[in-house]
This record gives sequence, structure tokens and C-alpha cells, in this order.
Amino acid sequence: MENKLLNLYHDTGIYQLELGQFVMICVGLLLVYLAIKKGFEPLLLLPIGIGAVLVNIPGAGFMAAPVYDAAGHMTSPGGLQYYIYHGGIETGLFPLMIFMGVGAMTDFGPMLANPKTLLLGAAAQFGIFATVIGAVVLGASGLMDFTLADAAAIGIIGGADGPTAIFVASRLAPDLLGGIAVAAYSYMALVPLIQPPIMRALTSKEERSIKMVQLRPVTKKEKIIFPIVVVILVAMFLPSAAPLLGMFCFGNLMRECGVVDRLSDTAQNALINIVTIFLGLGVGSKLSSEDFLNLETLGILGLGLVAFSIGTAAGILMAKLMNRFSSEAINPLIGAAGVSAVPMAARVANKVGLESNKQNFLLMHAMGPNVAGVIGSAVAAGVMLSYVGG
Amino acid sequence: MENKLLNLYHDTGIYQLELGQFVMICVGLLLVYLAIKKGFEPLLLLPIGIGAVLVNIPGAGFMAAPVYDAAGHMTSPGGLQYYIYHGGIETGLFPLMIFMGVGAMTDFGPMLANPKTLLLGAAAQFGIFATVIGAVVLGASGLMDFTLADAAAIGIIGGADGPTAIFVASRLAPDLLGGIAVAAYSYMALVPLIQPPIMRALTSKEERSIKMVQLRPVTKKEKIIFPIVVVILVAMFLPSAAPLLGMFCFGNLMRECGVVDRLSDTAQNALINIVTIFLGLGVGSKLSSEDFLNLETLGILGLGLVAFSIGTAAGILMAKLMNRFSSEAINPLIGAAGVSAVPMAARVANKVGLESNKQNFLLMHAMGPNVAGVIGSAVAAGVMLSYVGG
Amino acid sequence: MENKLLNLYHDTGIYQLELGQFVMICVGLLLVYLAIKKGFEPLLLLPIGIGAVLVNIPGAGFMAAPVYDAAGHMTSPGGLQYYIYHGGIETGLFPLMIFMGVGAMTDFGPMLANPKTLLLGAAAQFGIFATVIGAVVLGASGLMDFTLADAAAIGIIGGADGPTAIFVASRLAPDLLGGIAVAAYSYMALVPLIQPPIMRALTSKEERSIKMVQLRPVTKKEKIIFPIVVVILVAMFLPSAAPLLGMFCFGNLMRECGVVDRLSDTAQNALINIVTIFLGLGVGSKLSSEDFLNLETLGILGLGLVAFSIGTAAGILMAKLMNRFSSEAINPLIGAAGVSAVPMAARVANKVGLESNKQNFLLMHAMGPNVAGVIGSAVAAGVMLSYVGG
Amino acid sequence: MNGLLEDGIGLMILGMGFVFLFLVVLIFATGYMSRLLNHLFPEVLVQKAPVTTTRSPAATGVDAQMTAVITAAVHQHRANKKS
Amino acid sequence: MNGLLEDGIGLMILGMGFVFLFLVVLIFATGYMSRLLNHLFPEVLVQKAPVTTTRSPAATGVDAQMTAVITAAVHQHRANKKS
Amino acid sequence: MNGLLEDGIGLMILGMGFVFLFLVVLIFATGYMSRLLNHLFPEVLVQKAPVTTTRSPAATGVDAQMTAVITAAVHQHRANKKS
Ligand code: NA
Ligand code: NA
Ligand code: NA
Repeated sequence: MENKLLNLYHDTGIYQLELGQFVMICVGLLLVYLAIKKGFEPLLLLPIGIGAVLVNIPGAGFMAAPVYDAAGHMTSPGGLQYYIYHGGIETGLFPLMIFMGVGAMTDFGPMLANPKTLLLGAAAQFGIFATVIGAVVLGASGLMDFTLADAAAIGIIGGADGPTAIFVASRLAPDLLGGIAVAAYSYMALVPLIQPPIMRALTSKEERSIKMVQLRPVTKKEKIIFPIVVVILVAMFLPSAAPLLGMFCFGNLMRECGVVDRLSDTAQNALINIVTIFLGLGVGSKLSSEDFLNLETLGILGLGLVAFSIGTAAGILMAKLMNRFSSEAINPLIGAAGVSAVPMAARVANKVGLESNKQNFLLMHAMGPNVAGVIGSAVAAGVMLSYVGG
Repeated sequence: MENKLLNLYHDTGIYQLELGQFVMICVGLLLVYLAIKKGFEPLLLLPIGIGAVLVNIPGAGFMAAPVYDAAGHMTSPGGLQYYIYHGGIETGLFPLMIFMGVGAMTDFGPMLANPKTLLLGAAAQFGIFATVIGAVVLGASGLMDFTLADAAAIGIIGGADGPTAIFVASRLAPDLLGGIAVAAYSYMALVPLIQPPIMRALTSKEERSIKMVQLRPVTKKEKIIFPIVVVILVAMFLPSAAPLLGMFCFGNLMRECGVVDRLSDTAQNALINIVTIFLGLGVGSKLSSEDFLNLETLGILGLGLVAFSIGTAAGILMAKLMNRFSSEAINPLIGAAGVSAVPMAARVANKVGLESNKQNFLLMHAMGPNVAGVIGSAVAAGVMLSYVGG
Repeated sequence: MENKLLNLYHDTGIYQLELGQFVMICVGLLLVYLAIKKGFEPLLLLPIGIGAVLVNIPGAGFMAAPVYDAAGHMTSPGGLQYYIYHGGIETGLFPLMIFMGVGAMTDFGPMLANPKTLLLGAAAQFGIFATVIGAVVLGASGLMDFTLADAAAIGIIGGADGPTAIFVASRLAPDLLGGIAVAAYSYMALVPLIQPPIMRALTSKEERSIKMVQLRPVTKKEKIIFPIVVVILVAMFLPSAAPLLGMFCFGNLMRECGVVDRLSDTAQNALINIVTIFLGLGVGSKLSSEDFLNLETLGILGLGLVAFSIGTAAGILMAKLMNRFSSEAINPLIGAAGVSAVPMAARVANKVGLESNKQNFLLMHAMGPNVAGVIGSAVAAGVMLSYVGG
Repeated sequence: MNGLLEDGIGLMILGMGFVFLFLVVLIFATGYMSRLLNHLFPEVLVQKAPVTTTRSPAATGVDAQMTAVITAAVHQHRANKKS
Repeated sequence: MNGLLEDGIGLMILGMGFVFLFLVVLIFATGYMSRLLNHLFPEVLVQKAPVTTTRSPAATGVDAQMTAVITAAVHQHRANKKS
Repeated sequence: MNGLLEDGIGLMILGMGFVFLFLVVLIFATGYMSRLLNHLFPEVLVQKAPVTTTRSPAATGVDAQMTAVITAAVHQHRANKKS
């Protein structure tokens, strides 16, 4: 009886809690706070934060592996996050389902009306690869323990696309997944703070006031054929990007084709919501003190910020470069939207544009490079998976 | 040819059906009847009943295990209920998802307005532990074959909370899962019959007529912080209750935070509905004749009824005790709602109250102990899992 | 560096693509075209088509099996379609969930009002078994490599019921699954082209103009009891059909019982939509060049068409036969609806009927044999699984 | 080879036989069930197909909320039209 | 056998003890939290239960779209009624 | 260590090269596709973004049902306003 009481006391968190777990619970609560109070990508950061709290409760066993006896019968069930992480994240299933849903929510119309903006989505990926160099330098210098695979996974934060970052990290650097996902979503939420100073520094008031010609209407047929064209190009040039872009285009085709509205509706609502809840809990399971409380995480957070900033700058500078060669003027602010972070970055471009010219609505123009950035970072992800993993 | 015809005849249910299976099919149909005609918790008892019918069809293979050859290729697929039971119930995933959805449907407002009612939710759990003693006595006397784990799992019926009962039973006494789940849901449906006589017997007309002061309004902030407070307390004091209460509070936080309405909506609708269908079929798979047609099931049904009755009485008596010490009068009827069985028990308290005083609406007051009872039985479940399993 | 560039080139589809894969990608795109432009069962053929495209992208690894090290840790995750196929189709889970949803969408009212139409649903299954003979002849003659199991799986195309065909094929002839599913859904979409000539050839204008007596109203109670009666008969006579018909009747009971509307609603919407997306991708994964580009597929397509035609004819002839013996006249056109293909075949019967008599609305009368055909082909499937598999 | 053909014919005979047997039994069972039910509960007829099941609860909620409002608006409309 | 009974009684005492302990701590924690929050942010009261969470976004969208239209129709209705 | 840096630079060059290559090809492919489609089917323009896809079928059903009713009510409203 006293024995049992002692056992019960030994089971309590008060007795078992280690400092690292305590700190990580606080980190989890901080994410919850940022999600609720500051509106930081709450759909992901709230489940991630709660997932981080739960996985760090000592003795709760959220990441416990199931135990089987010799005959294959389960003697001890695993924890919820164990099943979620190994079933949905390690396998890549959840990010791909999310990407399908995002595809079903994406309107490529503005991009199709002005395909040149794809170049802006390409340029903004420079943030990814510049960051890879930064991480590699930190690794080569011995300051931090980054391999090439780690560096590539960290760089993808600059892609400003959550599911892509999680998909790449789960394949190249599962240990860094927690930090990378948190950095990716946090910086996406911070886009309205990170981008405007860079945008103002790199452009003159005249450039920011450039009015762009109205977008031509895009036919339904173009919208239907476009995702198929992307899939075919991916199949021909970069099969390693096919999982991401294939599911993305499948989602988009369901949206645009007009004959499977009930599937498209489910992909955009019930399915993506269910997967988002589990994806968040699963990512949160990687916010354990061993994986997160180290110098590398600081490196990830720092490099991620660099990646965003360089990507933003590269998009703007590409737009200015294009203005040298093109007859139709492009407002360089929309180049910043090339990092993706849909639709936040496009809104920021619109807002900064309105500061210079109250009548200049850039939102639709910025949506082009914005969705192009999603394709761009998926292509970058494919290159990395092929280069590093192959 | 005649051979084949004979085979086909040997495959029929008429040829293969054993008496036990026949009886269990009838039990399944009885549950379906109770669900549809009598409105006994139909969301669970209908799938459980159908699950019981299907699993007892001889030769249909609903619980057949898949067969693999040496190379790992499947040579014979498993049955539907095999996958559901081992994937969702043995692992604990389905009850936890249901609990998340229930959390997203629960309004803690009335409890926060009058936190003292948590004591009523505590007292009503006495039904659980008194029943454990009952089961242990039956086991110790040799009348029935109950271990301590069995006794604990049977006691949890008194928690009047379906997913908690299924979660505990799947961990402590999987063989009794069928009987325990059926007893838990049946008695929850019978609350309007079981509770009123006890309520009337233990209270005077004056007590039943007590009017309670109107509940103060509760702020949104309190509702948001509360689930976080619960999670922190669970982490500190009872990690073994963290799976249940962690998911419950996660669901509640999604509901109250106001920034993830689409996730909350899915947790309350599509996700909980999908899981409910499968949970029911999976629980039904434990209604096989070997597991169900024995003396122990009678014991479970009897003890479950005792558990409910004692819990109801304990809640009422605690309310009367509190009236001795507190200035603000509590109508003892709301103590009966402490067993949980949300929201049925609260409605019963309201109805019995109206019998004594037509103007006395107790519903909101009873919702406090009602949801407190959910927390109380999850805590009790945690103690049991730690005490028995550890 | 050049090495890596060469690697990247070797990873491209251009370098790796084999002719067979190219052809199968075109087949996938053709299915997408038929789904979108021609409206061929788009809910299934669109995902199947995209699934076929994705699985044939060389190096994309959509069907790659996961790799584990000796300690059981995953060293290389599997592909999306690998998990979908082995998790949902090989196990039979997805077709059964779809069948549950279809049950929840089916109204047995017209059939209950005139149970004799069940005979039409029985007769139309002759298409299935005649096709089995055809396939067996092709196999026995050495022209094609069909076993009895293959022949049975091909025959089920004549059942005109997608999930039944996929369920049977996944059990009896997984290698032919792709061709069988494509044939089944294509011919279901072609019902308005395939059936009318046969219907006109086998009936006189007088027969097509027969007006049927208005259907009696059916009570809610009959509709509730009916699925239970079917389950009991299945349990007694044909347990091998219990997975399909059990889930179908479970869905229908949820629909009709009126006490679990939220479950019925989810089974008809979110759940069936989610499963449909994955079922399509999983079936598409069997459209690989090895499995599909061979003489056998031509045989499947040809025999499938024969199956549909014979089933249509058998239904019509049975109706004419029944008119000899019955006092209440039956319009033989509704016999054609006995093949199932709900609700397309019933609409075709209605349309052909209107050609002969502008006032003769056969739709509700045709719905009887139409849903009877679903039961009929599930029974046929059960016989096959028992005869061939047992 | 001949074995295969034989098996196929066996499957056809058994299969069609069983399909007919099952559905004929079902005809009788259904008919008996209907007569029994309509004898025991003579008046309870389904007035309308249960349309509501295909609507989401949310949408139904909207419906309920608005019906009163819209009914009023429509009555008003008609009243005005007449006058 | 006696061990089983003893264990059961131990479980009852520990269990009820823990349940009360936990919920009493929760009462104090909740009370403290409420006082603290209402002290820090005195005026922010929940005016109404968040009914919207139970509606699907789609339905809410319809709601939003229609509210203006219907409000107009209803005002009109009332105006006419008065006149 | 130097190997790591070299690999990183290789990844950057290859990566940015490939991203630009792919998106430039996509620009041409998209442009060609659009010209081809608009040449083959000149007049079919999307009048409005397909708003309906974001609505649940249920909600749309409600919409369809009510549109007629509400349109009437609104017309009525406007007619009254003018008079
Ligand atoms: Na991007
Ligand atoms: Na309780
Ligand atoms: Na059929």
C-alpha cells in the first residue's frame, strides 16, 4: 500500500520532470500563445504547440513504441504521437495529403494570365540555396553539426511552404524536423514584419508605385490543362519532385475540372482539417528536449530568417531585372511574393504598394509569383531529394 | 461439381452456425432495437450492435487475421473488424480521437462560473471505486474470475463516460471490452430511469426546490486558459491520465481559442463521426460468444448498475454535505449530474428539479458537475492505469 | 559536380522513361480526358487516371516499398500509392467503406413497393456468369492466360458495380485489378450507349409503352427492417457475401433508422469522398505497363462489354417472361436496369420508355431492379469468393 | 484445360442458382415482412423521403433559422402582389 | 485472494484520494486563474456562447452572403406591416 | 570538411539552375498551352472564378432552393422602395 503510494508519487510529473522537458513544455505553450494571441499560423502552430507539451509530459508515453510478444500479440500499446509520427509523417503521407488540399484551394488564374511571374517564383528560391551554403559553412567550420542533408533541409525553410518543408525534413533530417517546421511556420507568420523593410530598402518610391496592366481573363480550359502540363513536365524533368507536385496538381485538377466538386470540397475541408490536426501533433512530437534544446536549433532559427530575407530580396531584384528587358512594367514589390507563404506574402506586397499609391491594388498581380513560389520550392525540394538522397 | 455444391453448403451459416453465435447475433439485434426504438445512445449502440451481428456470422471472417507468406506478401487479407480493432481500439487511437471531439463539443462555462461543482464531479467517482471493491470481492470469493485489472476496468463503467471506459478496458481487460462498453452505453442511456428514484430517495422536497444564484458570465479568456491549466496539472500530478485529458483539453482549446474554427468544426463533425462508426464496429467485434456469453458478463452488467447508482448517490450526498459548510446553497439534485453521462444526467437533474418547483431551471447549474464528472473519471482512469498497469 | 549533374540527368524522366510507361501515362491522361470531357464516372476515373500517370513516372517511387533496417527503423519511406494500395485495397477496407456509403445513399423504397423486381436484379447477373464462361474458354483455349479466379474477377464487371468489382478483383486477381476497375467504371459510364440498342432490339413498341401501376407507399418501418432481413439471410445462406452486403446494409440502416443522421451524413459525404480519392489513386497504381499492356487487358475490355450486354438482355427477357405469368404487367425496359449501374441504368430505362410513350415515367419503377442488381451482384460475388477462393 | 471449362460451367450453374435462390427467398422474406409490419402498424406511412439526411446539419441549421424569416418575406411578397 | 481484496481497497483509497486531491487543486487553480484574468482584463466578457463553431464554414459563408439581403427583406416586411 | 562546402556549392548551382530551367520551360509550355487553347476555343471565357467549389454541396443546395425565394423578396423590396 505505501509501496503503491510511492509508485504513484514516482509516476507524477513533479517527481520525474527533467529540466529539458520543463523548458520544452514552456516552448510548446509559447507556440500556443503565439498561435492564439498573435495569430501565428494557428492552424499548424496550435497543434504543434500542444503536441510539444504532450510529448514532454514525463511518463505519459505519447511517443512510446508498442511492445509485442514473440507470438506477435501486443502486450503494451504505443502512444498516440508514436502512431501519428510513424504512420503519417515518417511515411510522408500527411504532408502529401495537405499538399493535395492546398492544390485544391489554389487558383492559378493570376499566374496563367501573366506566366512571366513564374520567374519571380524561381528567383525567390535563391533564399533556399543561399541558406544551404550558410548551413554548410556552419557545418564545415565545425561550429554546428550539420551534414549536407541537414543543410538542405534547413534551406527549405526559405521556401516558405510548410508541407514542403516537413516533407523534405522528414526525408533528409528527421531529427531537425521539429525546429524546421517551427521555423518555417513562424517565419511565414512573420512575413508582414520580415518583408516590408527589405522591400522598402531595395525599391524606390517610383518603383513601388508602378501600376501594372490589368490581368487578362483566363479560361476554364487553361486552368484545367495547366496542372496536367505541370505533372508532365515534372515527369520528364524532375521525378523526385513528383510526389509533392503530383499531389498538388491532382488537388488543383479536382478543383478546376468541375466534375468532382464533392471530392474537391472534401480535399479542401474535412480531409485537410483532419490531416492538419494530426500533422501538427506529429510534428510537435519532434519537439523533444534532446532534438530541440541544442545549438543546432539556434542555427536553424537564424538561418531560416536569413533564408526568408534573401528569398524576398532575390524576388524583388529579379523583378527589377525583368523591368530592364521587358516592355510591360512589373512592380518589383510583387517579386517579394515569390517566396510563397500564400497568401500572406501577396497581401504584404499589396499593402506596401498601397502605401506608395492609394489606388494601386497589387493583390491579384502578386498572387501570380505567390503560387509560382509554391511550384518553385517544390522543384527545389525535388532537386535536393535527388542530389542529397540519391 | 457436387463437391463444390457441398462446399458451398458447408460454407453457409445454416450449416456452420453455433448456438453461441446465434445468441450473440440476437444480442446484436437487441442492441440495434434498443438504439433505434428506445433511443439508447444510438450513435454508439447501433454500430456496436451491427458489429456484434457481423462478427458472429460464421465463415464471414470479419475478425480473420491476414496471412502473409515468408516473403511478406499477403496471401489472405484480414477482415474489416480485425483491422479496425487492432488499428484503432487496441492502440487506443479511436477513444482518444473521440475524446478530442468531445472536448471540442464541451462548454466549460458553467463549471468555470462555479468551480466548487468540481467537488460534485469528484464525489460521484466513488461509484467507480466502490464497484472495484464489489468486483474484487466477487473475484476473491471465487464466484467470478476477476483480476484486479478486470475489477478496475469494470469499475470505470461508473464513470459514465464511453470513451474513457473503452480506453481503460482496452488497456486493462481487453477480453471484457465488449461487455463493459455495452454496459457503459446502456446505463448512460438508462440514466433517466436509474437516477430519479435515487435522487428522490436521498433528498427532501425542500432540498429539491432550492434555487441557485444565477451563474456569473465567464470570459473567453478564462475558457481558453482553463484547458491549459488542466493539462499542466495533469502533467504535474498524474501523467497516466495525460492521453485522455490531453486530447480532451486539446479539443476544448481548439473550440475556445477562436482561431482554428475549421479544425474545431472538423473535430466535432466529420472526424468524430468517422471514428464513431469504426469505434462501434470495433467494439462490436468483442461481442463474440466466448467473450460475452459467460457469468462474468452478468457480473459486469450487475456491477455496472451498482456503480451508476452509488455514483449518483455519492454526488447527491456530497452536495448535501457542501450545503452544511457553504453559504451559497446548492441544489443536491445537481450532484447526481457528477457521474457525467453528458448531457443526459444534467437534463435529468433539471427535470426532477422542475417536478418540485416549476420555475427552477437547474440545467446550466447541473452542467458544471456534469463536465466535472468527465474530468473526474479521466483522473480515476489515470490512477487505475498507473496503479494496476504500472 | 559533373558526376552529380550526370546523376540528376539519370534521374530525369527523359532518360529513364520506358515506352510502356509512356503509353500508360497516355492511358492515364485518356482516362482523365474521358472523366472531365465526356463525364465518364469522373469521381473514380479522374483519380484512377491521375493514379495511373503518377505510378508510371519513372523514378518517382509512388509504389516504392518502405525499407527498414535490422532494428526495425525505416531507412527509406515507401511511396504514397504503396501505402494506399496495401493499406486500403489489398485489405479490402476501401471498397467496403465505399459500399457502406453507397448503402447510406440507397433508397430501397421502390424495390420494397414491388419486391418482384428483385427477380430482374437476379436475371441480369447472368451477364456475370456468361462472361466467366467466355473468359474460361479464352483461358482453356490457350489464347489468353486466364485462370478460373481471373475469369470470375472479369465476370464481375458485368455486375456493373464498381466497389464490388474492385473487392472481388483484389481478392481473386490482383494483377488484373487495374483493367477490371477501368472496364467496370468505363462501361458504367457507357450504359446510355450500350443499353438502348439492346433494349430496342429485344422489345416491341407495345412492350416499351406498357404503363405500370403506381407504386404503393412504403413505410419507414419496412425500410428499417429490410437491411436487417438482408443481413440475416446473408448470414444464413452466404457468409462469403457478408463483408459486402453487411457493410451495405449497415450504411442503409444508418440512413433509414433516423437516429444516427450525423453518422449517415458523414458516411455519405466526408467519409466516402475521402475513401474515393484514395481508392482511385490506389486502383490507378495497378495501371502499370506490366499489368496492363498485354493481351489479357484486351480480353478484359472485350469480355466486360459482352458481360454488360448479356446482363442487359437477360434482365429484359426475364421481365418478358414474368409478364407471361404475372397479372400486373411489367415494362420490360426496367429489366435492363437490373445490371445495377445505379442510377444511370434506371435513367436509361426511363428515357427509352419516354421515346415510346411521352407520358410513361419509368424511373421509379426502374429503381427497384436497379438496387436489386446491387444485391444480386454482391450475392454473385459471394458465390465466386466461396467457390473459387474456398 | 477441360477442368477449367468444367469449373467455369459449375460456377455458372451454382452462381446463377444461388443468386436466384437468394433473391427469391428475399422476395418472400420482404413480402412477409411488409405484410407483417403493415398488419401490426397499419397507419404509419412515410409521407416523404427523408430528404434531410443528405443535408449537413449545419446547412439544416441555417435552413431552420431562416425559414421563418423568409416565409414572412414571401408571404409579404404574395400579399403585396395580390393587392 | 486476500491480496486481491487488499489491492482493491488500496486502489479505492488511493483513487478517491487522488480524484479529490486533483479536483480540489483544480478548484483553486481555476479560481485563481479566473480572479487573475478578471483582474488583468476586467471588462472583456463573453457576450454570447460561440455558436458559430458548430456551423461549417460553408454554411457561415452562405449566412454572411444572405444576411444583408434578408435583413433588407425583413425590414421591408416590418415597415409594410406598420403602414 | 571542404567536401561538404563543395557539395553545398554544387547543390546551389544545380538547384538554382534547375529551378530556373524548370520554370522557364513552364513559362513557355504555359504560354503555348494558352495560345493553343485560345486559338482552338476562342470565345469560352471564365466569367467568374468558380466560387462554388469552396461551398459544400449541402450549402449550395440550400442556396439553390432559396435563391428564387430571396430574389423575389429582394425584387419586391426594390419595387416598393421605388414606389
Ligand atoms: Na516557395
Ligand atoms: Na464521470
Ligand atoms: Na449488379
